[in-house]
Amino acid sequence: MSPSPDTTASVPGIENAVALGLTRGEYAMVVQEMGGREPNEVELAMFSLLWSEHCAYKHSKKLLRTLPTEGPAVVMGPGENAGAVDVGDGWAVAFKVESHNHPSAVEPFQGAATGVGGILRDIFALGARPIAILDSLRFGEPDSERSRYLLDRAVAGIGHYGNSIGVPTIGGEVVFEAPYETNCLVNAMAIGLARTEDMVRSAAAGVGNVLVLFGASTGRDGIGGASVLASAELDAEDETKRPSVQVGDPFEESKLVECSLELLQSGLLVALQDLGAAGLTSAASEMAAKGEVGLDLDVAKVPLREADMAPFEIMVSESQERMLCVCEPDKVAGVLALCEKWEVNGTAIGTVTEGKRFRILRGDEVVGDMPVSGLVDDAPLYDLAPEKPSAPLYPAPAAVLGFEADVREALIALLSSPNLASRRPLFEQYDSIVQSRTVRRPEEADAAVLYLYDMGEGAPSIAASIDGNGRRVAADPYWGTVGNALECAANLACVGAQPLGTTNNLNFGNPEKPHIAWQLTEAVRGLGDACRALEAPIVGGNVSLYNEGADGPIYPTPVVGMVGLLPDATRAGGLGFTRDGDAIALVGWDGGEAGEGSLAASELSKLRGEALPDGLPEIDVAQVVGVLDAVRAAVRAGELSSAHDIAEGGVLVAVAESCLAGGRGAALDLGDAEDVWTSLFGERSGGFVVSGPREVLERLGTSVPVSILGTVGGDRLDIAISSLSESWPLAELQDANGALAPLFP
Amino acid sequence: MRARVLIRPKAGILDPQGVAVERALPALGFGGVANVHVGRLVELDVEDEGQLDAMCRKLLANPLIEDYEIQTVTA
Amino acid sequence: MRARVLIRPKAGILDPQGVAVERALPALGFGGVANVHVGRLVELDVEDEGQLDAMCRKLLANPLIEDYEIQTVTA
Amino acid sequence: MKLGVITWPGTCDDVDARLAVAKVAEPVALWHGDSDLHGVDGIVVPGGFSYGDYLRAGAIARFSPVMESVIAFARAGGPVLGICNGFQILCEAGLLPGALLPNAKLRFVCRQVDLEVQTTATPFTSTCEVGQRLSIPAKHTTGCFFGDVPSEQVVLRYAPGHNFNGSQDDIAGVVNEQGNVMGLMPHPEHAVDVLTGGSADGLKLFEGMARVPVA
Ligand SMILES: Nc1ncnc2c1ncn2[C@@H]1O[C@H](COP(=O)(O)OP(=O)(O)O)[C@@H](O)[C@H]1O
Ligand SMILES: [Mg+2]
Repeated sequence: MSPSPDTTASVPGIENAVALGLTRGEYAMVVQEMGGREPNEVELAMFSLLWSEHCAYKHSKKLLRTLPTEGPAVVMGPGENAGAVDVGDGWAVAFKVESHNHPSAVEPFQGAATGVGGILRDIFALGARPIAILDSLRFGEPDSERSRYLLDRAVAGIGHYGNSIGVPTIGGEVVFEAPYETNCLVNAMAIGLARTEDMVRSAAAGVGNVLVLFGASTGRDGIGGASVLASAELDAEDETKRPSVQVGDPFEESKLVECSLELLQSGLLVALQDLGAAGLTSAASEMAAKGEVGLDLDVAKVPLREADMAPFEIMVSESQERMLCVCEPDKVAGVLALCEKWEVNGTAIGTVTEGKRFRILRGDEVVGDMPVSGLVDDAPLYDLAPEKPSAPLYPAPAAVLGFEADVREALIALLSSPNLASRRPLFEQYDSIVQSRTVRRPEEADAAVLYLYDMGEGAPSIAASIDGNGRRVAADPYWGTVGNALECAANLACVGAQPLGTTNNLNFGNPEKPHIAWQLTEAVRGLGDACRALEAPIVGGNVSLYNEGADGPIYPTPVVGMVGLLPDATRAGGLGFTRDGDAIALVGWDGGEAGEGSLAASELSKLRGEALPDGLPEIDVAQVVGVLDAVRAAVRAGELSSAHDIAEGGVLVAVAESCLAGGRGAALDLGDAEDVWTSLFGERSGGFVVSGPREVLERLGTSVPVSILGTVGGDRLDIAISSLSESWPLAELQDANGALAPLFP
Repeated sequence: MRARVLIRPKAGILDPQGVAVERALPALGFGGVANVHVGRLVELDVEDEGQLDAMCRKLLANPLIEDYEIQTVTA
Repeated sequence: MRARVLIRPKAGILDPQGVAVERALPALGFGGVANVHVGRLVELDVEDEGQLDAMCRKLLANPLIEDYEIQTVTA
Repeated sequence: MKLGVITWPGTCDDVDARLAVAKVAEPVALWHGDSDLHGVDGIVVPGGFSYGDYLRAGAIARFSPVMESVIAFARAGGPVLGICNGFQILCEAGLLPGALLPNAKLRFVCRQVDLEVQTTATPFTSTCEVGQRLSIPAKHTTGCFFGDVPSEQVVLRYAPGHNFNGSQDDIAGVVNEQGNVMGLMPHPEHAVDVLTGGSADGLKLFEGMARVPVA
């Protein structure tokens, strides 16, 4: 065997490196990593991918280091395939959110489907069984045909993958705003359950151990950036050799889940890792870097879907549904036998070596030889140059509701607006109940609830929510992001859950632009502060940058996902009114020290076509945390009939949603208001609409602000405020709220 | 005029259905089968044959992942 | 030998996919379209052409709801 | 009383079916590649996406080794319950009349539906009353029932307004002529516990199945 790559072979050179996304400075650093030798095609392809923003977090890593990542419940923090938190009795819950924005913009069905497939692999790579999916979607306004198409196909793709693989999609969010028109966001979060002692890390270990690739065969899927090399090699006509859209195969992945978990339970593996972005390149080098070992990997052994693939194509292919594991040599036969049982292809493709070098072989020939640490740890990190923009970045939304409209029209307009209308036509396309853990389905409560029956008698439940209002972050990156985290925790409080940990996906524009850098910096500061206050450490997440279209950047969209624990599923809260005669109360706001809603960047102001304000009112985070504690305690005690946090649309929309979810009317008297519109439709963190026996609500008022608004009952929503009174039949509200149905004919 | 559109996964694109069928056939005693691909078939009456290609690109096929072939059928 | 199997919904059987396409086309500006049916296309290399009919009856088509047509493709 | 639940690659409601069975009998996991039925007294063919639903839902699974034993077991009068994908498999295998076509709107729908019991002359519905309504979730893309079925063999129909998939004559579940093999699209195993199922009505079918005297 030749000891090192043929150094006389032609090298792609710096211009190709630039075309692959490296800067000239970075190329010089790569040459240095290579000991002064210019990288060949395989090496350059691998460096350019591992040193990309996506893999190396060049513009975000320094910021991410400021986030709180530790806490008593944390089992695995950022850095592993997913984070994990302790849920008691030796069990852990793993979870993570990830984006698939660009692939979804190109081919929404496959893009969204493979996004789900990818995040699920992160979960079972830890040895956790995937038990839930949530999705967070952003599109342009649905009056655009393109947006409707993207929505329809992305939802179908998520459903296709999640439904087929038997993991319930239990919640999510979808938001329509013009700045996402040319750059949609498709984020997916997955949750898994494992016995803590069965969980596995991804560090390769044990010189002489064997690297086994299992799952789908490798094709030219998603070769993406590296296609520059492909096209340099291929004649222009050779269409068939072009990189192609990644196609997901949930059936293959369902076999992979079972096969992976059985391999781990049988004690056959030393390490396990999924193949995601940058395929084998990233999976193998990360395993090597974490284990501080080297690897020899033979591309000739990789099962191919197309026979004539070049070594670099094999190394960077993003074919889906593949896993990589390390096992001891005498366990290889056992590993392959289990693969066969699950009708999954397994192949030994390499070995763990001593030298901390990653060598790529093709049979006897060495086609690449790189230092592992150079690939994985030495990518440059950049400082941001944040600068608050002096002029508004985003145009005002188109007005759809005139200022002359009255309260009656405004409530109907809000309930039927794309951002507030019922998501039922969407989430009914997802299986939300498979695996028999779902205690709260979509629209039954603010957070989904899963009963962990696996843990035996007296098992606890977990709750999950995902939230990321981008418009408010655009108005104020710090307080907007704080609001997103608080909303997530508020959703958990409504079902009686205490956050255990947080995951997040930072969707932003180009960080090299000072005002985007400012949005990102402020958002991360807000996320950190909020999660510290909530004692909900960040155990994982993802960053998606450069989300810009021809007409500018997206709204800065930090999507926050939280998982919390509730001891007794039978007391999980719900958002619908359940008993006629119950009192209805507003909890958390008092119009005074504890603040009240504001119309700044609210849904109402959006419908009215108002420009975004420069900044949002400050939030007393400690006060909000106190309110969450009180609401959670009341739900856990089984004292409340319903609990719903006040989010987009304010108090009146929250009450209307509780009416619709419970099929019961309400009569409210809000007394004299300084400003009727602000009182009814203002938004701010830390407000709740709850119902229950009057004494209970009054007792709650001894610890947090509570004002009784009215009574549950009848089949109308009646309100009196200042000199105004209005009344809506529930059927009219229901009709208005059904406005999304035509989007899914 | 009756037209037929054959829609198949583009070469190089993963075709999980084809793989599943290829695996199933030998188990049923049908040997010697290879290169199985599963696609879609659309048949329709059209007045203006010239529109077929545009129909395929716009609706019937997904050009990113599928190839199509238009045939006219003599009744 | 390369073979092609065209599988279509039996006459009289509900074909919601065909209906959906027939509805969608005029909305995209394609008029004069009728009688749209959507079926499946299976293409495969077979050594023994004589097995094709049995394959169709056993696996590729469901005779209760689908008709099939076998074509051999000259390469 | 032992009730077997079959698993294929791609099956996903098998765990749920075993949990449901455990409430009335001893659940036994059966593997598609193993023709041994391990002495079970009844068989549940569960839902999911066996072989990814590729080609046609149920088309590939019905040829697996276990199915030969299931067919023999059914012919001998043993109780067999096919749920969703299991229903599709039993139709493909010729154990039940009819076929399942794509939903009228071609979309996957997951929804709690009301079913009306048509007959109690089957083991499965022996615990019900004629006309009784059962609240059970349904979730599928290919659940529009089509076929020639004598009305005595129709066991469950969707209640008015609940037939979202376009099934002929609102048929949600059928039995074979002998009455020992039943298939239905909705998922009774997801309605055996009020906490997670929204209702426990589905349990009735499993209770009925477990009460059958061993053939
Ligand atoms: N994209 C989605 N996928 C799944 N469920 C969704 C999606 N969007 C919304 N839902 C569900 O619909 C319900 C209402 O959503 P939303 O109005 O966004 O809730 P909230 O205001 O509490 O964040 C929730 O149960 C949510 O989980
Ligand atoms: Mg909420």
